[in-house]
Amino acid sequence: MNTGDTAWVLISTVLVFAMTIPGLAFFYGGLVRRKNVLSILMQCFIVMCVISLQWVLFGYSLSFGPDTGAGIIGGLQWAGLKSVGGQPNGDYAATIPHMVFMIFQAMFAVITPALIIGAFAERMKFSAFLVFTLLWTTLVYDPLAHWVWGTGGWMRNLGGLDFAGGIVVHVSSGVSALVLCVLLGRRLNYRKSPFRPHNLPFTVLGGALLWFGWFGFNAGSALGANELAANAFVTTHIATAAAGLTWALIEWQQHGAPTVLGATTGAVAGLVAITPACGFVNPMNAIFIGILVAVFCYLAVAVVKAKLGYDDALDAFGVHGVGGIWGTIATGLFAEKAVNAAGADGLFFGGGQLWPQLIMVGVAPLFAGVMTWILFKVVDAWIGMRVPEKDETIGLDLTQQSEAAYTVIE
Amino acid sequence: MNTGDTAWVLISTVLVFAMTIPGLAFFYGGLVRRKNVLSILMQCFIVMCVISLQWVLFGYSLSFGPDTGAGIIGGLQWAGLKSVGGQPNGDYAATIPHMVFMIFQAMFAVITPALIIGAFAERMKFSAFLVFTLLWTTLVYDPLAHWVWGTGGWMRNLGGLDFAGGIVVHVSSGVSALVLCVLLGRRLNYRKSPFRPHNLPFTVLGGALLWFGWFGFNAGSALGANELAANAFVTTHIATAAAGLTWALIEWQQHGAPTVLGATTGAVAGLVAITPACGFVNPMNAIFIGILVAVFCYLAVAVVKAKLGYDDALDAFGVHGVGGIWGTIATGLFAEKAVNAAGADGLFFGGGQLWPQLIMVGVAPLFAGVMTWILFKVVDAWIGMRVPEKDETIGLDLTQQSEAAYTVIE
Amino acid sequence: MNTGDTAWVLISTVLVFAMTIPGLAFFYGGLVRRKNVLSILMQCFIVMCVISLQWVLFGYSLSFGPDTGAGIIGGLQWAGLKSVGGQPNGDYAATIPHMVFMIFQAMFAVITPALIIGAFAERMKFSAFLVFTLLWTTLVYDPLAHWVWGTGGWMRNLGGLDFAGGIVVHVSSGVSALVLCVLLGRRLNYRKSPFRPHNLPFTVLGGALLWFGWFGFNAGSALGANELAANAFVTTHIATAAAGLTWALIEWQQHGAPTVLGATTGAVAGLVAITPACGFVNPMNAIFIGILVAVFCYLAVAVVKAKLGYDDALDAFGVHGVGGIWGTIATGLFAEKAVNAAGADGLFFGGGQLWPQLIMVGVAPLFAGVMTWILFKVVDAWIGMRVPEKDETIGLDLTQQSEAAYTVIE
Amino acid sequence: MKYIVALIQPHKLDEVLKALEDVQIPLVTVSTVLGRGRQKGVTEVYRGAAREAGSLLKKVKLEIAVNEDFVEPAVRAITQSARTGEVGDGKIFILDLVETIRIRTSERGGEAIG
Amino acid sequence: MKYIVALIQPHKLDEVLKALEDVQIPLVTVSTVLGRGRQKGVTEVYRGAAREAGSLLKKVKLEIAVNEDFVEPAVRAITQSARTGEVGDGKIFILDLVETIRIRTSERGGEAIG
Amino acid sequence: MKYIVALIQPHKLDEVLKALEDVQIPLVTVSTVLGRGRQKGVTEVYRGAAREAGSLLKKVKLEIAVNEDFVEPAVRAITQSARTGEVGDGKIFILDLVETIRIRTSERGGEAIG
Ligand SMILES: Nc1ncnc2c1ncn2[C@@H]1O[C@H](COP(=O)(O)OP(=O)(O)O)[C@@H](O)[C@H]1O
Ligand SMILES: Nc1ncnc2c1ncn2[C@@H]1O[C@H](COP(=O)(O)OP(=O)(O)O)[C@@H](O)[C@H]1O
Ligand SMILES: Nc1ncnc2c1ncn2[C@@H]1O[C@H](COP(=O)(O)OP(=O)(O)O)[C@@H](O)[C@H]1O
Repeated sequence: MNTGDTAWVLISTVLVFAMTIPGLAFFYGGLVRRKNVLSILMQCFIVMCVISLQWVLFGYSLSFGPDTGAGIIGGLQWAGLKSVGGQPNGDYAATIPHMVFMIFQAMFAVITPALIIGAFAERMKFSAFLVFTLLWTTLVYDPLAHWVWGTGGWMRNLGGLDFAGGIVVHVSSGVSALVLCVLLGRRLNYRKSPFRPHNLPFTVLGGALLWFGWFGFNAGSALGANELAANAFVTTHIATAAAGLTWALIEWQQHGAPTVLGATTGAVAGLVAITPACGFVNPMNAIFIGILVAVFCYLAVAVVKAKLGYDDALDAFGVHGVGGIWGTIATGLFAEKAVNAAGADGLFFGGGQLWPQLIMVGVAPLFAGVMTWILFKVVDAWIGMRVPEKDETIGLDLTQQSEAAYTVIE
Repeated sequence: MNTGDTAWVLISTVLVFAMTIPGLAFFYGGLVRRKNVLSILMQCFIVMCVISLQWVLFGYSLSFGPDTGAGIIGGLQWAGLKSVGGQPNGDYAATIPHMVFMIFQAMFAVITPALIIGAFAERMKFSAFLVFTLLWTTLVYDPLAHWVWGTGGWMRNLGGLDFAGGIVVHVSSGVSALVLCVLLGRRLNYRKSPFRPHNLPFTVLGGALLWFGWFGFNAGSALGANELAANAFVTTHIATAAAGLTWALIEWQQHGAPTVLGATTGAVAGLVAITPACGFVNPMNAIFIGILVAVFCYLAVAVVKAKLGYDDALDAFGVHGVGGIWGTIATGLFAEKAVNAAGADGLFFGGGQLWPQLIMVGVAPLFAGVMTWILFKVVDAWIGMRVPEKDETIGLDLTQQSEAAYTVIE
Repeated sequence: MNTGDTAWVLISTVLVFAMTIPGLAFFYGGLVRRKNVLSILMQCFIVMCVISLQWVLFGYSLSFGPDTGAGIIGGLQWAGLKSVGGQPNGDYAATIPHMVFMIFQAMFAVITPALIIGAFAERMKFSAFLVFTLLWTTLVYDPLAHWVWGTGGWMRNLGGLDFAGGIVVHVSSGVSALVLCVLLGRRLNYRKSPFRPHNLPFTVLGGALLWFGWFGFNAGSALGANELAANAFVTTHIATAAAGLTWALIEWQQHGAPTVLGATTGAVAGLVAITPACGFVNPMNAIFIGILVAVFCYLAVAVVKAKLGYDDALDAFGVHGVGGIWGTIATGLFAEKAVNAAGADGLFFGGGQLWPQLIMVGVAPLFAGVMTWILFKVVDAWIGMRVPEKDETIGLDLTQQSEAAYTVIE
Repeated sequence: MKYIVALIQPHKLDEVLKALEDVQIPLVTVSTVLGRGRQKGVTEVYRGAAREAGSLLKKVKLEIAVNEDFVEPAVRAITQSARTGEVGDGKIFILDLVETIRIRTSERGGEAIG
Repeated sequence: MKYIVALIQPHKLDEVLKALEDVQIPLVTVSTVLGRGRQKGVTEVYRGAAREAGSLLKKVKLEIAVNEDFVEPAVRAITQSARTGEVGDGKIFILDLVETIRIRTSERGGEAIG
Repeated sequence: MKYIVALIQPHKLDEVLKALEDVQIPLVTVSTVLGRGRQKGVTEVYRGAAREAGSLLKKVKLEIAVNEDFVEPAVRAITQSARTGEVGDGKIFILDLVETIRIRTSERGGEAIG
């Protein structure tokens, strides 16, 4: 065991914690209308509570526990943290306590379903949300984490590379978000009234905290305070910088002014795209990855969404789905053994890494999409996914949470 | 000396710093009325300034300095940080510079009086607050810290266990809070007008930052990046998750909807309860501790307070007092030597740890309560504790701080 | 290489990141009028993007690359991070990957131009800001960083001490801020209408996050988790506490009430002043440095600015310029070899360190001021620095960023 | 001239503005108010203390100054576009307007109003 | 019919609403305003620059449309519940109300008002 | 007595308040509103979706109750101090005021107004 590595993964865990609350909560919360902000904060907060419990009780075991044989799912041997103690687990991280690896991964399991909130914001019933989230994490996230990261997982065995969760976290949540928002339908008056972000400073605060926490997400995934962490840290930072700037420049060219919402959105897209790649590519190529993700996500959000007319309220698919797919492919293009000997060479470095990446990008969305469709149908039949029209008009804060975010007269 | 341990305690210090400002400041600040938010922020901010100075000048020496003989108080040998340098002090932390231990502890001395602010919010004179806080820290906190944590402290000698401050921080501040708010009386129009939280997103931001910083508070108290820190980290996280969820469920059952204020409050209660226990209990028992603290604190806040009618404005006693008492007792029930060899076995593991815990729970509130009563009388006679009615009506921001939080017309 | 040192510098980098966004962004953003808050957030955010790219592409090489001979500037050998890899660079930090040192320094290069924003807030054209910032960082910051910190830099060779950037960061930005705001002229209606801070809680949030991040800034500059870091951490904390308290007391005495804006401003001034000194002075002297900087900056902001009538909107010069100058001189007075053997003895310890400090304090402002003047003239002729009167009246959010911070009717 | 004050449901604002424009009444002043009417409030809960939300509900207030000929078109436009048929749809109040002045030109009366 | 505008101290709102209800006037519209009256403002200090708070103080504005019979009860209810006896208690202004329309039903006049 | 409602550009507020004071009209109630007038809105862009800002622009509303003699001075003070000559300068509306009551003293009429 190594205290420096342990310190780094512990603090990285804290950083990833901060990505969901307050990071994502405020990033999303600022974008909705005043009457729905608490519903967003509550969803993020309660995901933190519920999924953390799910994780220690059985989720971690399903994801990282001893493979049940076919590379599909882990066994329940580690349920309730049995055998998960102070000693390192050499399969995952040889220099830190096993418990530290477990809790670091817990934060990934929490943020993934939280990302989906952006798609169905302002119209989902809280009870349905809670049930859906628990089922989705168990039946979509846990298996996917096992496939890609678990010992014996089939995508891992295939040689698929996903440093910090491009597939596991972003593609899975982004694609599920798309399916959900299509099934759920648009918000009332969508496109008739303008839906303005009620508090953009909150969104910038949340965006900055996402960037802040993402250093733990990506560089923490090196599971030690070493050269690999350094590379992941640097590539993360400059891919993000490049993407934030690019988005602002696109807006400037298209609409005459760069917005801070655009720069922030671009930065988040950059963070998403570099996530699978950060431990495999060099910093200069990270810049390309960042520039291109801004272009792709801008197109998805400003052009494709407008054309197709689905109501992905806060662009969970447009940013995380599209960004995650691009990042996973980019890993197949730009990965270098020179950066990470445990990695592989991508297309541009004469290697064959593109193929496993494409397989992951083909299979994961299919799996996530179909499962989400099934879960939606089940929960909708059981509880009903959407709030009544009247509640949507009054706002979810008062109708789902029985509280109001701000006082008006004082 | 060990760089990994040092890095972990340094960053933990930063995390605990963030608990007071901005964490607690915003947690409390969002809950008061618009006209009083700056008074809360100012009280939290100035506590950080004043108690940090008190600590290096003499507070640290009183708390952790060489015992004066009876286990009651430390001597002044370390006043002005004399002999507190780069070399480790083996009595407290053998692998990190003594100065790092000292500054880590400084953040605990800061947050403890800050917690009390919640009880007397919206009606205390700033000058009286300042004098009271300085006296209270010197005459209540410093001795208590010595009793429980100082070498030679009598509670420590007795075998009392308090990993990160259940007694020292939470019981002491919570009980003092109760005494203070009873002596001070209720706010004008209490229960006649509804006092709505003026900005719940701020409260959620603060609550999330408390959780964030508490990782440093609890896991940092292991004073190294080791298995013990890992255990404290994990138990802290899931006790909190369990408590946040439980509170939300109670509300759902009682009032038909779970609120984000409830989930946040429950989480803070969970953090409080696990504080003394986190380094001694295993993760599964942490879940029980978390569930039960939500029940106890909910009863205190929603039932007992309503019955007895005291105006603990932001529930400093209901959450910190009650939660701290439960956590200290729970340590006596669930502690295991299997988790921490330096600890002891609690009732449920065949040990006798419950008795020292009960003694602490008996003596500390008595001491804190009586001292607070005396200090109140002294400061009230000298300066007057409460603002004039007119100032309370106009609001403390304008009358105590000469500034307004938000512009109205622009 | 040392994992503990690496972990500490990595997390310090994250902390310094948080100083610019969300720290400084909210500190400044809360102080402007409602119609300009996004322009501030955007400027801080885009500086993070643009200067991070500048840094990896050529800025780092100019600042820290092999000296070109005269101690004036680094060569371009390290442009695009060539030769900057996982291996430590013994000249700068022997125990951490070179890349980690590079990215830690990147955050300093980002925040420095961001500090200047305070001076020209509410009236600068965004395009002009962007061009100016890029030029200023390249032509002022990079050389200065080389002079003071680069191997072969002439101020470094002279024996000038600047632990974490008193000269490089604060004097340079503060003086440039003064020159800029004088050249740009006052805001419309300055001193006719009262300009109230539109959201002081945001300012306190930002101020608290600055303090939070500054632990990384100063203690991280030890480049390891060691005694030196411990000393820098402690001196930083108590100089800040002393300065925040002092400012509040001055206000109390002058105007009858201490404000939270005052305490926060004082704390920031304390952070600035201790920056060059933190690794060379002992904690007790840090208190003096903190008390005095509050006095000096208060005078600058409340008396001198009012007298001379320039419109340094958010007091970038009054706090960073004045505080940085005092801190640099104070280093020459209070530095001790007993604290840091690699340092020197200041005037009060019988050494001659005051002279190199005074030379730095003489030359750096001159250089920064003249360069800023030239750059202003160039960019003003080319693009125009100031927005049209009409845009200033409507607000920069709508006219420069095409978005509004808050909704009004919902 | 008349001064029309209308209180409507917030989510109807855009439709009402559109309807007014369609009858050549583009000029209007809008603000947020709280109204206590026949509509029931929603219960709020803060730390286990439930309370009727005081039945003060968010409404949007429109103020429209018009010449006599435009009064009935305005009333019609508002009632039609703001109606949902549920309690809480709001009210229109009509006051006499003695004089109107356009600040920019100092024009007065019927000319200034448009 | 009359249109009553009352400006009161914010902390008196709940009492005034209660008093109005007691005299059968439940319907009312409320908003926040700033008022400059005879009451003195509190000094504010920002970075050492003190300034009179411009004496613009927060007030609450009530708007109440009533039939003639209810005018005096309303005035009495407000004055009694809003009075503290200190400068700044506020004012009541009464305007003529020409017409009232309930949006939901298109009822007019005295029937619509309640 | 008259009840004057004036809508002005927000950045003109201080000047207008000063001008009113200069003609002995210190008492006034102020609030923020959004106005749709002849002035064009600025385009806003959210994630690549540009939209006309609905041309609802921030304005400040003044309400001033005065005795007849003060009507013209008030109008003059406002028009002169609020004018920039650009579209969007705003309007003044004058309504009849039937009664005024000072809450503190229960005074009525012309005495209560000042
Ligand atoms: N007499 C009145 N005086 C002032 N405001 C009124 C009056 N009647 C209704 N309002 C306003 O109109 C809003 C809608 O009234 P409400 O009675 O709920 O609707 P409805 O007319 O459909 O029954 C109220 O919230 C209040 O703001
Ligand atoms: N003539 C007026 N026109 C408009 N508003 C007024 C007028 N007189 C008073 N007000 C409003 O009433 C509030 C209270 O008035 P003030 O003179 O302070 O109280 P009092 O009547 O008790 O002396 C003011 O802040 C202002 O909003
Ligand atoms: N007829 C009206 N009814 C209600 N409000 C009006 C009316 N005309 C103008 N306003 C208000 O006055 C503001 C300024 O009007 P505008 O037409 O832009 O200015 P100008 O009179 O200089 O052309 C508008 O934003 C609106 O708030």
